[in-house]
Amino acid sequence: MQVQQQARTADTIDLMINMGPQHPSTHGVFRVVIWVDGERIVKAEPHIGYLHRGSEKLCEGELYSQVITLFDRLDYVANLNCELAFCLAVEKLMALEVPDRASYIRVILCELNRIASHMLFYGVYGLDVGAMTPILYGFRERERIQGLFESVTGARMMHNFIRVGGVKEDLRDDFEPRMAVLLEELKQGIEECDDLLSQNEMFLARTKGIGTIGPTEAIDFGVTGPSLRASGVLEDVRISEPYSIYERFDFGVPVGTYGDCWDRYYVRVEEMRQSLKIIEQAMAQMEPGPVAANVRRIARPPKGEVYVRTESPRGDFGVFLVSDGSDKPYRLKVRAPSFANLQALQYLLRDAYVADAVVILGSIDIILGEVDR
Amino acid sequence: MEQPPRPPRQRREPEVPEAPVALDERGTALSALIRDVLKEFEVEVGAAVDEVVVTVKPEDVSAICRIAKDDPSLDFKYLRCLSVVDYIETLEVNYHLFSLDKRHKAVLKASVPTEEPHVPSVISVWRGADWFEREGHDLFGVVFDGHPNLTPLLLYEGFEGFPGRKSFPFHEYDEW
Amino acid sequence: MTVVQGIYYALGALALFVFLSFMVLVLTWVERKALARIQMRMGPMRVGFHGTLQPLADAMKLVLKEDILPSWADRRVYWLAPLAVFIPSLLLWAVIPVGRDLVLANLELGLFYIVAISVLTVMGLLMAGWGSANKYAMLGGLRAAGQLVSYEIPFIMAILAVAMLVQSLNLETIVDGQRNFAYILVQPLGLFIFLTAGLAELGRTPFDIHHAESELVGGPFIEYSGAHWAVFFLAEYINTFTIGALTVLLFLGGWRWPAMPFDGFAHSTLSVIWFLAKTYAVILFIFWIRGTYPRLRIDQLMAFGWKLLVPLSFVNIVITGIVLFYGWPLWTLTLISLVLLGATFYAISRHQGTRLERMTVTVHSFRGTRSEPPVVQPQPEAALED
Amino acid sequence: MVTPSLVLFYAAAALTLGGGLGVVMTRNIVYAAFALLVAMMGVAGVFLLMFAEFLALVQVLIYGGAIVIVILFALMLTRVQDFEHLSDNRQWPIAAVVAAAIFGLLAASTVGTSVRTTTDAAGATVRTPVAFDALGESLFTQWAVPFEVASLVLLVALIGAVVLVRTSGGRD
Repeated sequence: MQVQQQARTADTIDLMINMGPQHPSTHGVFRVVIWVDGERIVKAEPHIGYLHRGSEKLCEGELYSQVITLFDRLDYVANLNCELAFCLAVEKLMALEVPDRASYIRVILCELNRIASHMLFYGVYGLDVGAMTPILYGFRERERIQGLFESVTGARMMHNFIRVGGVKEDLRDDFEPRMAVLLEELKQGIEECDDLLSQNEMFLARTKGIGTIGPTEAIDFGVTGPSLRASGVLEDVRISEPYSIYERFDFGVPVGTYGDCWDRYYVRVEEMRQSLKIIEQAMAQMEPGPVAANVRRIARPPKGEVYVRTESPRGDFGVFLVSDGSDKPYRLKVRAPSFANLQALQYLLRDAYVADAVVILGSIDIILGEVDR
Repeated sequence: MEQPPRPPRQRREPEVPEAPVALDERGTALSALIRDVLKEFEVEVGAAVDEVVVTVKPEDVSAICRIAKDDPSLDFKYLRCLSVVDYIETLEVNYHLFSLDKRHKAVLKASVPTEEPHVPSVISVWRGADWFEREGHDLFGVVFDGHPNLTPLLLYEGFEGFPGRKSFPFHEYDEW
Repeated sequence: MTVVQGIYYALGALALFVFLSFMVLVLTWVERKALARIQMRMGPMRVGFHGTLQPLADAMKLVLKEDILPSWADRRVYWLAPLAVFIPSLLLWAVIPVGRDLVLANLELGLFYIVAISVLTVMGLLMAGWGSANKYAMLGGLRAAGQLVSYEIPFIMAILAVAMLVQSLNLETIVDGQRNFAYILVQPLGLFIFLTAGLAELGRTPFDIHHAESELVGGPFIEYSGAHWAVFFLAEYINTFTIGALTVLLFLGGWRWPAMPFDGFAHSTLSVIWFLAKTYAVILFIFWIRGTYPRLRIDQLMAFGWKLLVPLSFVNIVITGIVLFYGWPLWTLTLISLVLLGATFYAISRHQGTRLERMTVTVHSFRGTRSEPPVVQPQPEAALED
Repeated sequence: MVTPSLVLFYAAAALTLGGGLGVVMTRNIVYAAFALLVAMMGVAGVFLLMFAEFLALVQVLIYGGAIVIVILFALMLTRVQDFEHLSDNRQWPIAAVVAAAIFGLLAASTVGTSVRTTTDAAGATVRTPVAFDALGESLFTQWAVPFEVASLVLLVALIGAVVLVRTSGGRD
């Protein structure tokens, strides 16, 4: 598929470069074949599927409670957000009332997870543009969050913590003081990270005006999440279709202007601050109580189908659940934000330089576990 | 794939309860609106839990999608999801639509026979449908007529069978 | 040339090689520790006290590692490339003094020699890029060629301006010319041009375009491993050391102390230490940049070189010439130089895409359930382009 | 008598000759460019042995830099397989005659040129190096016009190269 045929200035032969699946900047096993004329990209063709594990089909063979573990492995840097999406879908189908405390715990953990995910993006994006230090700053913050996750869920990555009807268990007693410390550290950490990279002239030169996509095209391609907001569209599932208890919080939605790489980057940085805001409010509002609804161990949702969207760090994470009334989902379709966002890559790569390819790919922040499923 | 495929799991008899339908006022208004806008097509407007379900004939999909996107009152600019569900005899193609301005949502459904699953492609309506359709073709074998590049996306080239379908054996397949 | 002379040069070359290898070992350790400080980690800690023996362990690993020859590689070119990079970097040190009379050959044409030899590095990189039969390496090699050839011009011009001040190309004479004040005080603009072009010649951040780990995965060196890669590595660090030493010699007063109570052996030893300390200070500055800055893109690099550095370097020469020709006091040159430097920074900061004002995004705040429709902002017609 | 200088001279001469032969005999254009570089380095070595340091360095600088450009163009504008089927040219005798004639001309002019030498205290002949300021001065006064003409030729070549690689349908 030709992105755009450029007017040539010299009679040359295009060089075909195979970026990936083994390439440090493809963020996983992703391959994009690019044809370059000198340093300009004439044509780009993404290839995915190297990580296709058939998760959706696997889900059809698992009990509802077992599916959660599979969802952990979709977006493996924002596991809790995936778990939440699935649990919300089942709960909606069963018309379950989730206890307040459980919802608060979910929101706190998911927002923390969002920060952790964006921190990973921040670090890796630094590497993509050639700066070495950001990744260490980013991972320091991420490490703090994961330390807290470990104490809450018992796992650093594959949490399996959010359950249908609530969460696995209540928070530990030391959660609140630890959280207070973490919040302070994160606040400072985000500022540090922001200071290190965001306003750097060379970083601006590398990302400003690169890989622009307008609002109309972005919506057309199904781009969601920070990448869509960077194009100037005020669309956040937490706002437009509030799920869980998000309507109880007061937070801002960062929106970019140009839809370029820098906007996509900075929207995420700003989102981390807003997530902290949500966490603070949630911590203040949270009250003791039960953390799980009364659900049978083997859940049997009624027959029907439901589509639930949540705002994962990468965008609109949708779960389409078809139930036949048995203890296993009849069909589960995951609408992965990275999958849709990645479609826009060809459009974004038009007329770019080879070095931009990496910057652009990094800016849409894909997770291949979710793209391929 | 030497073994014969397992007999497909029978769908449960409808003794199980149906999920309650709870359309909000936006949904109710939308279903009336859809009936009005799509009156020249043979559509059936229903509801599932909180979403408006519009069942259409497969051959109308492309035209209806075009109207759904361009009609200012419907304004479905954003194709949230395109999925295929295997109901053994039929394959159901689901289009989850959302309007960013009006904030209403609807599902478009088109059932096609499993033997000859042909649906017109909506890639000309939403460019984002591209990979979703390729995935549907990959995993379920639905042919999206008019799609310019229906090559394998998730599977490797030369893969036989449609691993998304119920008839595809679950564990008894050769590792690649 | 007599046999004695030949032996003298051979021994000198050997001593130089040992000295430079040792310096490279130290440099790698310093770099890792400095970067670790910047990045809030410890750096190597295991081998020796605070990892001081780590470079040795690394060197041993590299030598013992398997040398891989890609099956499609052009054997001869592939094996010769490391040498073609390494030999010029070593040859450069034939004329670089580390102290008074501490030099292999005190050439009258020292600076010209440096300029001429440093060009040759490009050949090695091109050979490596072409010989590896790898597209990334190829692109990296071509990038290296473009970059190094472009930045050769401001590099030479900056050197030339200093030579004009001293009226000599001899490095020792140049250091002697700075007996009262270092030339950084006379030509701050020259130092800026020299260091920037030097960084580009080295291919270090932010000009590490030909390595470009994120897109070219190491550029010309992608296929090399083991001892051959080590030779590239050695050359690269020797070059870094060279640029540091040249900066000190040309702009920072070389080994000259402001006041030195000793003479004789103590004087020379202290001078050498002083010289090395200055050199390491410059190199630490280079490492600091590496820890802070992202990489430029090839077209930005070229634009920066040709549109800014080359004209600036010519201007630098012209103003130096005018001041010298009319016999104005040197502080006028300092003044003009500083004004130009300020103007340069101002120009850079005004450049679209690198404007110094704080960039940000709009944050729309909401409370409670929202019902307002989202705002689809019109996209500005002129997206930022440079 | 075999002196180190003589050994070095033979080495440099061998490099020059070998490189030159390599340029004309290899089928691979990239090899040819590399061989050219080797030949140029050999010439620089010969200059160095004749105490013409400036000339030697100029040789390295100009040709070292220039050859890089040559290789760049060779790599960018041609494909290696273009030259695989190139056969030996049937006009090689004429080429040989022309080459021999040029060689004769050069040799005659070299032999006919007197080298300024002086005798040191021990009575051995010593070549006096040319003073660089004198060199520079004569380059920019007496030989200014040829100097500028040479640079003009290079400029024309540069523009010609740019024109050559542009297709007629190119933009701007």
